[in-house]
Amino acid sequence: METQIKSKENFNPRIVAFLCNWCTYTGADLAGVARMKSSPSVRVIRTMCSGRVDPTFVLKAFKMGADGVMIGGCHIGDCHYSEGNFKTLRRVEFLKIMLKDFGIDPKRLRLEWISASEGDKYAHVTNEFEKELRELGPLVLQE
Amino acid sequence: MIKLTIDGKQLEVFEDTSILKAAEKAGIWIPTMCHCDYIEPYGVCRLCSVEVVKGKRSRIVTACNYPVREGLTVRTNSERVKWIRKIIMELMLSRWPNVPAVKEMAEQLGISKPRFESKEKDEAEDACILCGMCVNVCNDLVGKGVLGFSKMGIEREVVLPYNERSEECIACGACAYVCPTKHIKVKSLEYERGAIQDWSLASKTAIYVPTMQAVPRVPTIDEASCINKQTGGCKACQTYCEPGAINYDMKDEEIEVEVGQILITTGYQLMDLTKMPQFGYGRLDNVYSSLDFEHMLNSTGPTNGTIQCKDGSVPRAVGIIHCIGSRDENYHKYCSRVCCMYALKFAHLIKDRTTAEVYQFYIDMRAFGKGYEEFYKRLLDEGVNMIRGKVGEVTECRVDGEKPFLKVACEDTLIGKFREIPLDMVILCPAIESNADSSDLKKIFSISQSPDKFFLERHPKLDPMSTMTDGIFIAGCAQGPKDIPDSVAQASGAAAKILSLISVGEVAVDPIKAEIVEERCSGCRICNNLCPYGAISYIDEKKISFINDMLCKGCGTCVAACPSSVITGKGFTDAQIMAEIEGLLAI
Amino acid sequence: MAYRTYLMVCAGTGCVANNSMKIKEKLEDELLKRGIHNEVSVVTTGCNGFCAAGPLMVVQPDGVFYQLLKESDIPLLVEEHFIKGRPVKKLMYTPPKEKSSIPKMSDIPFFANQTLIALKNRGLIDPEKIDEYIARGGYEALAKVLTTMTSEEVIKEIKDSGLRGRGGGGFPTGIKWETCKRMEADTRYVICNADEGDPGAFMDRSIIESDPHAVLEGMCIGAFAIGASDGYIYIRNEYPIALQRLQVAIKQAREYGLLGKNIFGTDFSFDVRIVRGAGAFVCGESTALMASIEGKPGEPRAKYVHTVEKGLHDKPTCLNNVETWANVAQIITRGASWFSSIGTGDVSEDAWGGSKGTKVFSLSGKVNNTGLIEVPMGISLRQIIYDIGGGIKDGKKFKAVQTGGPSGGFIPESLLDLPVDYEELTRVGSMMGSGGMVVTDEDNCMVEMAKYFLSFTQAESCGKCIPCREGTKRMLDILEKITTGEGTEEDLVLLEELSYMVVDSSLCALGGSAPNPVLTTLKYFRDEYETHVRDKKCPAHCCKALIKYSIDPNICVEKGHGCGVCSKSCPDGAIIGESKQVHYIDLMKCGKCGICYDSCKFNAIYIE
Amino acid sequence: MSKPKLALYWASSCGGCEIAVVDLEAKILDVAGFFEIVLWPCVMDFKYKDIEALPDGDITLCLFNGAIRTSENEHLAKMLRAKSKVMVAFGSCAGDGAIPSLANFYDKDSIYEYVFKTCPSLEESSRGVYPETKTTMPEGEIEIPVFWETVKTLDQVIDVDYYIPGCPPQTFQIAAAVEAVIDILQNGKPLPPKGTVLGAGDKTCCDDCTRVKSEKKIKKFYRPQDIITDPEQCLLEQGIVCMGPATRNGCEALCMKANMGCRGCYGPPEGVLDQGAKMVSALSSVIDAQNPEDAKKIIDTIADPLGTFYRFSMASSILRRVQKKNNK
Repeated sequence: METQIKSKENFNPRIVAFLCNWCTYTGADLAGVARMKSSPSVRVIRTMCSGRVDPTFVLKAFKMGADGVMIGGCHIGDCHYSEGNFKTLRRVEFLKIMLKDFGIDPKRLRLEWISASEGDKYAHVTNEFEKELRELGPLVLQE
Repeated sequence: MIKLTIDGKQLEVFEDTSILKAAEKAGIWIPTMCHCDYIEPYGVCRLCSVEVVKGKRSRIVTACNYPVREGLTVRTNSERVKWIRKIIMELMLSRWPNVPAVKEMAEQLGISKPRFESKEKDEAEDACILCGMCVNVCNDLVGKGVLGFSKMGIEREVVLPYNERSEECIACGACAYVCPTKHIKVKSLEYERGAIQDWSLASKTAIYVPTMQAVPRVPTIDEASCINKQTGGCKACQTYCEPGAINYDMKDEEIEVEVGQILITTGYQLMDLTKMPQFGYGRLDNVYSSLDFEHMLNSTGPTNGTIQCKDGSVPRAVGIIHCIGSRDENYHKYCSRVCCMYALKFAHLIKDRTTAEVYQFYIDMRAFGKGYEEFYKRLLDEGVNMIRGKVGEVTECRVDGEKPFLKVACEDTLIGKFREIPLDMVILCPAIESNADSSDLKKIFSISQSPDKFFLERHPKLDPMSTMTDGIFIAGCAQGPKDIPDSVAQASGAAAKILSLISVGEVAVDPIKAEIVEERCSGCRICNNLCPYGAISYIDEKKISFINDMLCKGCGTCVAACPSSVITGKGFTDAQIMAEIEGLLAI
Repeated sequence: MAYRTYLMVCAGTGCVANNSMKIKEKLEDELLKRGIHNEVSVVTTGCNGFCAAGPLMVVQPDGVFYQLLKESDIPLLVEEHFIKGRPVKKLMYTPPKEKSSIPKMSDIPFFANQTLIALKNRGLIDPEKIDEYIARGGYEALAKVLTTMTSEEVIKEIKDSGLRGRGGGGFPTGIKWETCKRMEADTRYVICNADEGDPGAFMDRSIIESDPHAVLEGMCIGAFAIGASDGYIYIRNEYPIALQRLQVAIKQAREYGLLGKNIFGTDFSFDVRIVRGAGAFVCGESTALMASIEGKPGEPRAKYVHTVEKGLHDKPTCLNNVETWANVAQIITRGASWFSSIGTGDVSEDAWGGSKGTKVFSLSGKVNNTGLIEVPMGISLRQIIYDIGGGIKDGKKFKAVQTGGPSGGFIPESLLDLPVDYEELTRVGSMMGSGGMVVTDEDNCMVEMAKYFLSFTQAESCGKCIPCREGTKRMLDILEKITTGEGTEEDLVLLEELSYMVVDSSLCALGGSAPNPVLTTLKYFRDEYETHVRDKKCPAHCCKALIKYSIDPNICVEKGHGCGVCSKSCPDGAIIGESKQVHYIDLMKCGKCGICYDSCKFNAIYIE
Repeated sequence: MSKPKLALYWASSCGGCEIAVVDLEAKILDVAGFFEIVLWPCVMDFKYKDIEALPDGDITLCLFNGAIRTSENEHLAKMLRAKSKVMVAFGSCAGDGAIPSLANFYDKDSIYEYVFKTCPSLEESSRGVYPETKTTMPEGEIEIPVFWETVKTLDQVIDVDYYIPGCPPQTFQIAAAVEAVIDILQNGKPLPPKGTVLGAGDKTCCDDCTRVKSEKKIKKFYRPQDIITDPEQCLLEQGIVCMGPATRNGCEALCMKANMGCRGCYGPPEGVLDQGAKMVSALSSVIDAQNPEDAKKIIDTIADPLGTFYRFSMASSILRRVQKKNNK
């Protein structure tokens, strides 16, 4: 990792995406099945529910060199576990405040509701996120 | 049972039977003008007056409501009785000389001309004779009490409250039904406003056999139109059903069945055609939906299978318009898949049963199934006019002296011209839609919907009948528009999937569960109200929280929330996910 | 505080209408002015009964009766009687044809010939004070019943007394109670019928106005006897004073624990509610009355099941008239044998065997002493009309008396010695009814009278059944024809036939009795009908279409000198004639109002 | 046989840990009797060169308190590691960075700027004078330690064997730990596995806290001075930010007994990687909001969330420090 060259010119953002098993993960799958072009920068970690995503994971991802973190869950009201995504919603909100205090642009953390049928949305969101991160540039953490 | 004598005839009847009923049993006719079997005797026409003899004394009573007693002697045809009836009929006849029911009764009693001249004479044929049957039916049988009498004495009349249209009236029509003079008429305000077509394809009584093909083929009560279900009254059918088969207490009941797997085959609904007013459905006569037309074609349908216009005439030309709401950016982008073929079938049957010209207005013909293309070819040979182009609107044209016809305006893309085609009948092919309540169903089963609102399969190619939720399967139009063979195939496939699980007898449960390391839980209770399944409970004695792993579905929300990391999520432990993060970002 | 003298001022509806409340105020003012207001007390009482003499006042304990009082009489009266002790003779009652006045009430024939049971307290107590009722022995009977008797004993007492329904039907009260009691039911009701609908009848109103607690006590006893806990009083809203006195009485009885829960500390609870009727005549019919209480249209129902079996809300219901209830407490207190000693016949075997006790009548029409009277059963009509009523007004000739309200029959002079009891009255084609008694004299046309009463019953018919609705209207049409001179002999036949048919086949008693006036007049005064039909004349000069007014030119000129008073008074301008000349009546313009007839001081105008 | 050697060192810390040791009272005599104290600068005068002179591994036990702030801290840490058999990160500063590591919210420049230039209490004569690592004085060149950009924990610079957390470690816990060590050394018992946390529990403060806990739904947070709290009920439920749920036990819930929310001084419990992040996760689970706006409203009632949640663990947290302003 240390050898990774992070420069604006030759910058391919690294996105860690925590996707819920029932909606966004399947939506991503659909995007693939439907041959939609989505960002190759995304590195997916499947969780059963977006509610499983511990802020620790997000910090860890940034620490490990991610330029952006995306959390994808079912739409509010459609959670497979009925209300897991409400907790995600609050956690992300809280975490964004913390990230700002940590001096990390909260835009680097993105929460998206993408249902299993929204392959197009998945493609669109990831592409957009990648573009946004490109503009933000690489995240270089101080030791 | 008691014994009595009527006009010398000995008979036995139950105590408290009315003289009228007893006489009926004995085959003796007693005239009545205010009596009907549905309601309690009202006893106001007094025509049924009979003489009851007790020893030397006799008295006049009304047969309709006089309960018989042991040893009663009744004379129904004595001079005194005849004299009373005669004067009553004279009184009635003098007031309502032209009402058929009165005239007939007078004739039966041998009275031709009354000796009285009534100052209140009403010469209408449908005059109200104040028998009160309507009022009593409404009050006692229907239980609504909408009708009533107003004024006293000779000015008495039947009225609605304040002589205005009553909001209480349920328009059951019982009053009009019992009215002996047809004084009461039921009219549909909807029809007057022109909001509904008067040729109803679904007229039925409150008791009906669902369909001729119903199994079991027995009558059922339509709760929406049954008076008893609305007001608790009526029960007329119970009075007449000799085997006593009618039971109002039977209710639709909710039965809970425990099952391991569910196949959702809730089908579809047709698009509401009134959303597209340019086609005139519900507004113009002789514009039908495909389902209406199918009903007309049915040999047990309203026209016994003949194809006819509203006025009963055979149509000269029929147009079938495809893709109403399907393949339409404004409504549904998808193809409803079945319309092309049933439209061809309609064309074939119209050709077969009538001499009408048939026009098909289509965008693309999609004869994709086995044998379908051949059928299409055959139709072309039968001389069906195929017009490729979208229809703009359907309008009604009236030419003096001729019956009105419909005009379809469309662009014929094959010849590149705008055309207007006169037709007698138009059949619209509405889009197949996901049911209006499918989002509720979706939530109940924790499954997903595609953007087109049909239920989403687990995988469009590899697993088209499973859903993301284990044990929940889908088939048929609930999953997407399809024709019967496709539906059957998919349903069979789903059934096979279900059976394969049943035959195993055991289901492997996902091991993904959360677990509390009991020794390390401090009982902070942060996790306690997080679980939507109530899997987490607090053990007071130990002052720790506990997860019931049978209830746990493994979402991991509590795992993330546990501030001391004593809840672990099997399969998705912190360590595993951390390792994933590290691994993913290693390069 | 005791007073030396009490002035019992009648506050019955009749006297109130004649300003008796003003008299009372004036009396109080005057007594105050004279400074004897602490010695003489003014009391307002219920109807005294002698309505013809109102406004009236009785001085107690002297028993002096003053009548036709005017405000201007009061200063003199106070000065003379209450200060100087000299009763004022000119304000006392003087019988017609006699010169000396009668000072004491008890000596006046109108009162002397009456026997008071139901009206025992009239004029003696303030009806709005329960204490005065109790002081006169009130609620003793209830106490006796609740503490010493069983319901069976009460019913037996009433049965033995021979009390029969005073509302008209004359059904033995004891049997009614017994039947009601015998019915199996969780709830029973007692109802007091105070829907007095007969025109000219005011017995029930007077009883309530003068002694409301007597009715309440009777109902309480009845309720105990049949096992009811709810009672209703159905009273017409046109009786505001009676209604108000009842409300006061009920309130006071509740306060004294004589209504409500655990009366006299026993298990028996009973309360009464007032239901106000809109005054439909037919609501006096039991089933119509109950329908009205239930909130339904007040129409009778076709019944062969009695209301004692299925009445109000389909529960056994005991309905009695005000007067019947007012008798109950007296019977309990004084015993059945006392009660049955008054009246006719023998009821020990057959409850229908006689008429016992007294009956209250409202005596009206062409008699001198109109008013409310209570007489023992069996008294003759002649005694009532001549002894109590003081004979026919203006010395005219008696023609007929109609008993029993608008649907009662007319009884001719030949039957004047008929004893008044249920069976006798029915036998001659009339009825006891609720106690209306209208006396007619030679100036009354019997056809006109029959038409008058029939027009009332016809208008009050609810219209439910055909005979009553259509039949009475056709009868009225025929009577109309007869009185306008267009009647034929066939009409008489048809009228009679129709009358019998309506009686025979009507749904309720209203229709069943409505033709009575017609039938009795046809029976006793057929000649009058025939004169109308054949000669197109009205012997009593009543039927306007059959009479004409003429002026005798000789009298007009000779005696009146063509005074012209008639011409000035004629509303139609039908009398023409120069002053001091003979006057003539233009028959084309004459409206036959009779004003000229009354205005001519010389009796020059006569009726043909 | 010579006595086992004991070293106590005080790096970047307040000195409270030293006082806690002194608080052992009479037991200190046992320590002194059992060990030969070779280094305890707070108490006696020792010279670094004497330690340097010791052979490697000569010191049996080293209790190192304080975070690593300067080059001197790091130097001493490395030296003592080499000389000691057993190295214990003593107190929260050494273990998690604790209060000194709150400096990681800022960088060296801004700290210098404040401390030597803008601080209002500076004497005007010295305002703007920054320390130099090397200064030439008349007596010669003197060297002062370098001030690092980031405060580190002890185990971020050297290998640490055991940890005794606490700010300071509770005296009774120290006593127990020392007794245990003495016991091991005297009786030749095996040492606990490396990395073990001594003198503390393996649960959280909630376990020690006697307040009644129930299901939580927080609508608003308060600072302790804002409300009068119910002494029987869980403070968190009353809206007081209490780090108890995410803090290792061992102090016997001292703060909660004093009606204060737990500060978090014993650091994250076993298995928790980042005390602050875990607290964020836990609290956001129980705040009563169904949409981002409401959630933000409630979160905004927490004063300085970062400082609150990382008060004692900034240096040991995943991100270790706040990024400079210009760093995205």
